[in-house]
Parts: sequence; C-alpha cells; structure tokens
Amino acid sequence: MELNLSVDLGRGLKLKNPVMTASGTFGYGEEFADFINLDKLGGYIVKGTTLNPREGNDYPRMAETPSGMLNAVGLQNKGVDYFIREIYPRIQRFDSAMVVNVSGASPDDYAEVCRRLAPLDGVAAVEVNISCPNVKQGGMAFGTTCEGAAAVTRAVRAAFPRHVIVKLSPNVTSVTDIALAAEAEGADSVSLINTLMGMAIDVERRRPCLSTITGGLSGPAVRPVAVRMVWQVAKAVKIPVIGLGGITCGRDALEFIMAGATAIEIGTANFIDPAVTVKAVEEITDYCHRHGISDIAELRGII
Amino acid sequence: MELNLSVDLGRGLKLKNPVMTASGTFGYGEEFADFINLDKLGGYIVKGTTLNPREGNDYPRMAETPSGMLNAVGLQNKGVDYFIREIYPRIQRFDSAMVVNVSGASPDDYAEVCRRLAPLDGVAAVEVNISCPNVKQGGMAFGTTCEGAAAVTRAVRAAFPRHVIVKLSPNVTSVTDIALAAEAEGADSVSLINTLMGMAIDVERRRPCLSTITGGLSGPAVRPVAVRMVWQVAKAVKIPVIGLGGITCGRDALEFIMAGATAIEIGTANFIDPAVTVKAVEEITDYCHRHGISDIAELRGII
Amino acid sequence: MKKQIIDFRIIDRKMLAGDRYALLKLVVADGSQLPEGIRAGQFAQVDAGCKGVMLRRPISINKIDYATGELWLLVRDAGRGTHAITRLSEGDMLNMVLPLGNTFSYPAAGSKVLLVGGGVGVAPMLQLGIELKAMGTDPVFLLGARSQTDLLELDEFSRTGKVHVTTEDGSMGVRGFVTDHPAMNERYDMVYCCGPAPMMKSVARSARKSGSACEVSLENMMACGLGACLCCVEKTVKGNVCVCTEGPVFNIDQLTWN
Amino acid sequence: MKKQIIDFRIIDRKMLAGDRYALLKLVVADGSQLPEGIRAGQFAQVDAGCKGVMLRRPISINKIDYATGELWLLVRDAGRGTHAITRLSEGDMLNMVLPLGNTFSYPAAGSKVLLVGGGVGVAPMLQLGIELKAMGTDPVFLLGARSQTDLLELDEFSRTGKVHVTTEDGSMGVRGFVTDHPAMNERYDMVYCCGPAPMMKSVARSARKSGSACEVSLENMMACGLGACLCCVEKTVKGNVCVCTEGPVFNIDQLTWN
Repeated sequence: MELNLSVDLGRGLKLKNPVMTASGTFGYGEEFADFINLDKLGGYIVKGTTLNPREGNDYPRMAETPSGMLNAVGLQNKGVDYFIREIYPRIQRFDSAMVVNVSGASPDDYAEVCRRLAPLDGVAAVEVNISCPNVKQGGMAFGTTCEGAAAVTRAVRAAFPRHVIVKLSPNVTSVTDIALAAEAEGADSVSLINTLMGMAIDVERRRPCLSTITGGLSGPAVRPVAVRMVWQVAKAVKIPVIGLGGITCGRDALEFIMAGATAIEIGTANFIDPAVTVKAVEEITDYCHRHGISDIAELRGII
Repeated sequence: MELNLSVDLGRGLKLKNPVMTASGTFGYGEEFADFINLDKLGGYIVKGTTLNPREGNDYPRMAETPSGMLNAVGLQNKGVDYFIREIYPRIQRFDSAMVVNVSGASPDDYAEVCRRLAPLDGVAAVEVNISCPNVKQGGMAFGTTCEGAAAVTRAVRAAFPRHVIVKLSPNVTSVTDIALAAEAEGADSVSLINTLMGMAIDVERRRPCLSTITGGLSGPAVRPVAVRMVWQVAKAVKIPVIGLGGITCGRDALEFIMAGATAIEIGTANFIDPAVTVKAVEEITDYCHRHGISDIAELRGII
Repeated sequence: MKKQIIDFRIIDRKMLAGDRYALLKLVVADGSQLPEGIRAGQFAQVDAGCKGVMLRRPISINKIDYATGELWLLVRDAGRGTHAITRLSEGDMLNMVLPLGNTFSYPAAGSKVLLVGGGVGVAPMLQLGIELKAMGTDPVFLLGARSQTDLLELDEFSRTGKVHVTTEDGSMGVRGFVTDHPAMNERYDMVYCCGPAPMMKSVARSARKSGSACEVSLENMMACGLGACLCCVEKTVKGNVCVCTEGPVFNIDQLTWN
Repeated sequence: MKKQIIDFRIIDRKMLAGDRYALLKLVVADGSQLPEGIRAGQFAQVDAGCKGVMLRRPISINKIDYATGELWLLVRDAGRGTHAITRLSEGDMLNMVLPLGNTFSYPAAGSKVLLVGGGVGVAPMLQLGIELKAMGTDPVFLLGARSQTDLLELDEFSRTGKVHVTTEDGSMGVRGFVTDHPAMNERYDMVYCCGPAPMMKSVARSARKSGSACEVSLENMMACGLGACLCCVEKTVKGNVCVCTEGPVFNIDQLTWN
C-alpha cells in the first residue's frame, strides 16, 4: 500500500515526513551527517540564534536526572550574521526543510534576527523561542504571559514572510491561553513543549549541579507532560501543532500525533542515539503498514 | 556525635525526623506494617479524605512512564466519618505524627471535613489538597489561582485548630504566588509538589492509557521540577516547606532539604520498595555522620 | 501471613513455547526458608531490575515446594519488564515482595472441580491442582491455547490430574476455545479460571449456565500490590475494590460482569 | 574520520586496583574491522545499558591494536553508569559511538617527551606511548597514584617505555604527587598529561616553569560527545568551546588556567 507521510504545516512549510529535530540538540545538522542521511528527515531545526554572539553560561551546564537531563547552555551561538555567512551556505544543500530557532531579549531583537534571515530562501521557517529558561533577560519571560507571547509573535510576523512557528513554554498554568495568543497574532504553528524548569543538587558537594542553579529539564521524563499539553493545545487552536518532549522512537512520536500533533521534533534522544531520527521515520512507516494506514493524517488527533 | 534529626513545623507539628509519607501512596500506614516499624517515621499522611464516600475513577487508573507513573485514582475513599469511626482508632497507636490529607469540591467541603477531624487529638495536622488533578470539580482548580488557594486555606484555618499544611500544585506559572496566598491566609506550612498533569497513549490500541485521559505524573521523573519549586518557595515564604516529588532515598531527600525543605514526603517509591521510608531515615543519618552534621537544620536551605 | 521483601536466586530457567515464556525455579538467596503458608492464587511483586522499568511486575505463584524450598514462576514476555525477567539466567538474583493477594477457596474433599487456564493463566492452576489433590479432591484441568506449541507445562499438569486440552487451530485436543470443550457443559462444585479477560468472562457465563460456582483470578494492572495505590481496582457488587488485596481471586458473584 | 555507532563484544575483563577499575578488551561484535585511524586522545561514548542511566559515558581509548582487532578501555567505577560498565562480563555487548574528539599532537621523531598520568588518566597515555614509540620518539611515563596498589597497567607501560612512579604514601617510587618527581623539573619538547583537574593544572604550571610545551586531556561532563549539546564547554582564549570536538586534548596555551 502507498503510504503518505508528508505533512503540510501551511505557508509553504511542507515536510516529507513528520520527523524534525529539536533546536539545540542537533547542532546545524552536520554533526550528525556521519550517522544518518539528513535528506530523510522531514525537517531540522538549527540551534537558537540571536542577534549578537553569545558565550552562554558557565560550566557545568548539564546534569543527568532520572530519564532526563537538565541543561543550562544559555543560547551559546555566534550570532545571526555568522550563521548567514558561515553556516547557511554549508547546510542549505540538505534536502530537508531548514528551520532556524530564534531568540532575543526584546520583540525588536527577535524581529531583527528574522528580518536578516528573511532573504534566505533556504530557511523555510523560523521557530520563535519564547520559552528558554536559561537566559536572564527575555526568553521564558515572553512565554509565560499572553501579552509577552503576543508581542513577540506580532514583531516576528511583521519581519518574516514565510512560516512562523512559536515555541511554547510548559512552565505555565494554561498553555492553551498562550497558544491562542500566538495564533491570534499570526503564528502559523506552535511547537511544544520547551523544557520544564528544574534543578538538581550535588548533595555530597552541597552545591547545585548547574552553574545557573536552575535549568531546563528534557528527555523521556517529561513526555507525559508534553503529550498532555499537545493534546490540550491541539483541541484549542486551529493552526498546526508540532509536538516535542522526550520522544525516543516512532512509538513515542505516534503518541504526539494521536494527541493532535501534525509534526514532531526529536531532541535529547539525539544525544543517546545519533541515528534515532531516521529510525523513528522507519518505525512510523512500519506502524502504518501494520495498521493499514495510508496517510499519517488518519492518526492525527484521534484521541 | 549526637545527631538531632527532629524538626518542628510549628503549631504543634513536631517530627522525630524529616521523613513522612505522601498521601495516596501509603494507605493508612497499616499496609506497610509488615515491612517497617512505623514508629520510625517522622510522620505519615493518610490518604485523601472527603466529606462523602467516593468510588473514584474507572479502571484503568495507572500507566507507567519513563521513571514515573501516571495515576487517576480520583480520591477513592469511604469518607471522613468512616475514617473517624473505623480507621482512626486502629492507626492512632503509631508513635509517629498522623496527618490527614483532605479534599473537597468547595471551601465549605474542606472546612467541614476538618471540623469533623478537629476533635481527634491524634490528628496532628491536616494536609489540604488544593491540587488533585484527577477530580472534575474542585481539586486542582483551587490550586491554580491565588484566590482559590486563599479561599480554601481561609475556610480550613477557621475549622481546624492545629497544624494546617497546604499542598500545592506544580501546574502553575508561579508556584510562589500560590504559596504566598496560602501563607497570608494562615497556612502553617506548604507541601509541594503534587503531581504534574500528564497523559499517555497506548498507540497499538489507539486509546489513552487512563480512563480519564489525563492523570497525575509522579516518581523520580518529576524530581528536578519539585526541587526547583521547593527552592523557589522556600526563598519566598516564611512558613516551613515540606518537599516531595520523586524521592527514592536519603540522597534525594537531602536535595529537598538543601533546597529549603524542613521535612519531606516519600510517595511513589513506597510502591517499589515498601521499606524505602525507614531506609531513607538511615541514609540521612549516615550522611550526617559522614559530613559532621549534628543537626539536620544545618543542611536546610544551604543552596 | 507476613509480607516480605526477599532476594531469590534463580536455580533453573527453561524457555517455553518458543521464547515467549520462561519457567523460573527459585530459592531464597541466603538459603533461608520460604515464607510459610503461600497458597495458590497468591502472587509476588517482582523487580525486573532492568533499564526503563520502574514498577514491579505482579507474577502469580506457579508452584511452591516447601520440601525442596523451590518457588516456580511462569512468566510471559509481555513487555519490557517481563521480557527482562524471562531473559535472566541461572544464578541471577530476583527481588520479590510476597506473598500478596488472596487465595482460591478450597472445596470439601471429593468435590467435583474444573481448573481452567488459558495462556499464562495456567500458572496458578498448577499449584491449585497440587493443593486440591493433597486435600482429597481430584483436579481436572482444562487448558486452552492457540496451538499445541503454546501449551505450557503439560507434563506437570498431567502428573497432577486429568487434563483436557483445547487449541484454536485444532493441533491438539478439541478445536476451539475452552468453552467449546464438552467438559465445560457439566456442573461442578467449583470452576476455577485464570486467563485473558474475554476467556474468563466466557467461562463465567458457561459456569452460570451449568449452575457451577466459579472463581476467577484477575490480572488488573497494578503499581504497589499492597492496597495502597488504589490503581488495580475492579468494579464489584461492593464498589471498586483492589485486585491486589481483595483479589486477585474473585467469586464471579462478586463481579459486575454480565 | 567517520564516526560510527558500533556494537562491541567484550573478550576479556580484568578488575584492577581492587574492584575500582576494569580493563575491558573488546572486538567489533560482528567480526568486522575496527574503524580506521583511531588515535590516542580520542574517546568513545559508551552506552552503560543499565537501569537509571540514560546518557552515554565518555571513555578514552586505552589501546587500539589493528593487528588483533582489539580495543582496550580502562574504566573507573565512578558512578552508576561506569559501575555497570566495569561489572560487564566476557561475552557481553557494549554499544559505542566512536571515534570522538581530537588527538594528541605528534612531536618530531626523537623529541624529548614526558607522558604524565594520574588515576584513570593513565588510560590515553598508554596508546600515546605506543604511537610515539612507533614514530621514533621514546616515551617516558610519569604515573601518579595514591598508593602502589592503585597504579594501573604498570606492565603495559614498562613494556612501552621508561616509567617513573610517584605515590602519595611512598609505597612505590617517589613519595608525593607527580609534580614532586625530579623528572618534572626537566625541559621537554612536550609534556602530555591526563588526570584529575588539580593535577593537570599543577603539571601545566610546572611545564610552563621549565619552558616545556604541554598538552592536557580534559574530562568535562558531556551529553552528546558530538558538539551538539554544548554542555561540555571549557573556557579558552577563543571563548567557550566544546571539549568533545575541539578537545579533549588542549594545549595549555589555549586554556584560561592560571
């Protein structure tokens, strides 16, 4: 049976399959080229890019927790101009939708990064990170109020002509309210969840495991929270939802799709199995064959 | 060296050590009497009690997730009068502080349960559950707004003369605001975190794992979120904080204490090792001896 | 009977029916006695000890021999946890909480009884048959499986009592389900049954029709096994009750099955 | 050099220094060739495969023998993940991502070099010594440990070059730290060092004083090992860089150590 795994997220963002990579877990894609054929991915989201270069937070930035990890990278990157000049020319050859994750300290910051990316036809979409818990200014602050989410979305919408994904924070009472605020300001889709704010302590040394004390929790541990929020948001908004949070295989990806996600992102699992993304595509394909599914859309939002 | 593990939570709630059991994971204590000497616990919190008997939710109520579990019991219990008549006389013999967890559909409900418990001298404290995600009415609704938390705390405060613990939901943008609201209405302490709202899907059967679709996530998976929230709340309030969420051993308990908790509760881990609570007391004791600590208070809130 | 947390050591492991089941023979690791008074119907909460599994898995007692100190578990590879348990080797340790749950009821000596097992549900029927036989009641077993190769421990059952067999493909015994076997039509003092839920419901209907009393052993998912988590509940005429403490064995008159 | 995900099989395991270290000898499980061009300083990301451990653990190459197809890892039991790795048995599989990271630099043939290792930090020094010797440079090792019983693979090192030893308790060689050894006072074309951070910093200071070039191999905690997670960063004169891709070997002139 012919199987259609392609998904259309709107405003030109079409993926050959629903599997993308989560920002900050897949570098610029090249880091994984030894392990997988990147052309087999639906899309890849390159790491958080800011207007100016950022050195990020001090070491230690990482702690393993039960079925998860905390990180506090703090958006280390060389800035949007470096990306445009040095990285983009190298990675635009992949036959997979390129999405750039964008962060800023103010709506103007976000907009300026997007304005500079706009001329690059290879950038199919921007993913607007209004939910980074690891930077002092901006970041999560925009993601925890409807006003903040609306302000950033509005600024980006005016600056970028193609697909705009708004990435939502789970550290809120009502994620659907934030999603609706982003939708109202013209977001083409929302992705969720970013990391849960967490903390770990080295009790032998009596100090926090991270230099920043708190950091972002990701990995399989958070998957039940992520599936729940995707399910809630998909029921509330009309735009497509992109699901992420602890996906490690095709089965996990299908949880999000059944909860209402049109596409999914794989994050932390890339650290453990660098070939996990392509395997997930194969596992989704197998599932569809076993269950007589001819179009992945048949499984979307069935819960 | 003499070691003092006892903690005083105020208004008569003194524990011989900081280790308590979390409501809904330890029955009425008796279920664990084959495995441990309950007199060795700092305290035990008996399961959620409501004004009228409740049958709880339909089966299935449980799903295992990575380093965690979802539950949707829905406060199954035989009501406060049954507790007073049948259970209380049996369990008051334990030489360990007895705390009754209380739930309701309205502030009056909560208050009435507490009023009926008030004459029982053996009930050292009530833990007010304003954060149960598994019941339609009340429960979490009170725990996600400052007004709701304040209303229930005020009602309970007027009805119960001894120690009042308010148990907080982690499913909020600012847990410290809720904690401050409870403190302002006379809570003697706050306990956190209750479960994170989560969801899991059986993709082979294409249906939710729980009869209620969503449920409460507990277990080691949530510990980083719990430690972070305890740390935030302990910095914000003046009343004692009781920490819980994924504690499986003395080391985990010490994370919460160093983050600012005066006492801790062990929950899901009781399901895996029925003797975990007493082991945790021993492990905390060992730690203090190894580190030259003579009073557990020396470790409290050092982060 | 005091519940205990005990380390056992595997002294023998046999894979059955391809690799889908393991029969584990265990002794208490430190050489001490088995907990006294363990009976058919009860179960152990077994720590799979493997990556990705947190909760214990409930496994019913297949056989307990106080003379040799051996406890047998028949385990179906039905997921990550039970898979790991079936893949353990001789000499490996297995931590268990036991004995948990209630037991099957004993009939008067000489009663007419039928012990019906399907799939891994045959496990408690072996120990029950052994106990009944010792008490003067001849056990008659009715074992159902998809195919001859899926029938488990036939030698043990044959040693204990008369054995009827049904297979869905007719490769052994009567073709069909256990309820298609003529033995199901007779009236018994007690029909004991353990197996997949649809099978147990169908046996319960059949028992009602023939006027036989009937006890079934339920397999609801559980977390603690101690009556604390309230997750494994079954609707009964008394309301929701924990399968781990009020069960796993229920008289069908207590249940709300139709 | 292409990075690969490969299943290895353990063909030999020796516990060293009590039970605190394991020396694992591995071959590619399917019998195929080792990845080509693996060199001293590089490491593998090893899947501990045990309960409670999610991320891989970075373990440096102790020895690689293309003639026999053997790869050696020297593993210290330093936590749940490495504990499980040290407890594996002959015949067990180990999944690894390799080769990762950069290499030590090679000096001109006949250069004067000192290879300093402390604790499990001796691991990469063995392979480095073998490579240097093959290229015409005589390796001189300076190995430090708490006590004689903590010195690892002395036979292998002795077979490869001259060996100096320091022990903190004086039970073998010079009493004290590696920097207390007279060999540390000489000038070298290159001092290579791997060990605990305080030791490396002290060796770096000593090398500066004697006018020796110096390369150290860092052990920062990492998640991916591929330069994607940006967790294992070290502050350098170029800013924060990933130890897993720009390192683990750094010339001390690149670092911001004092």
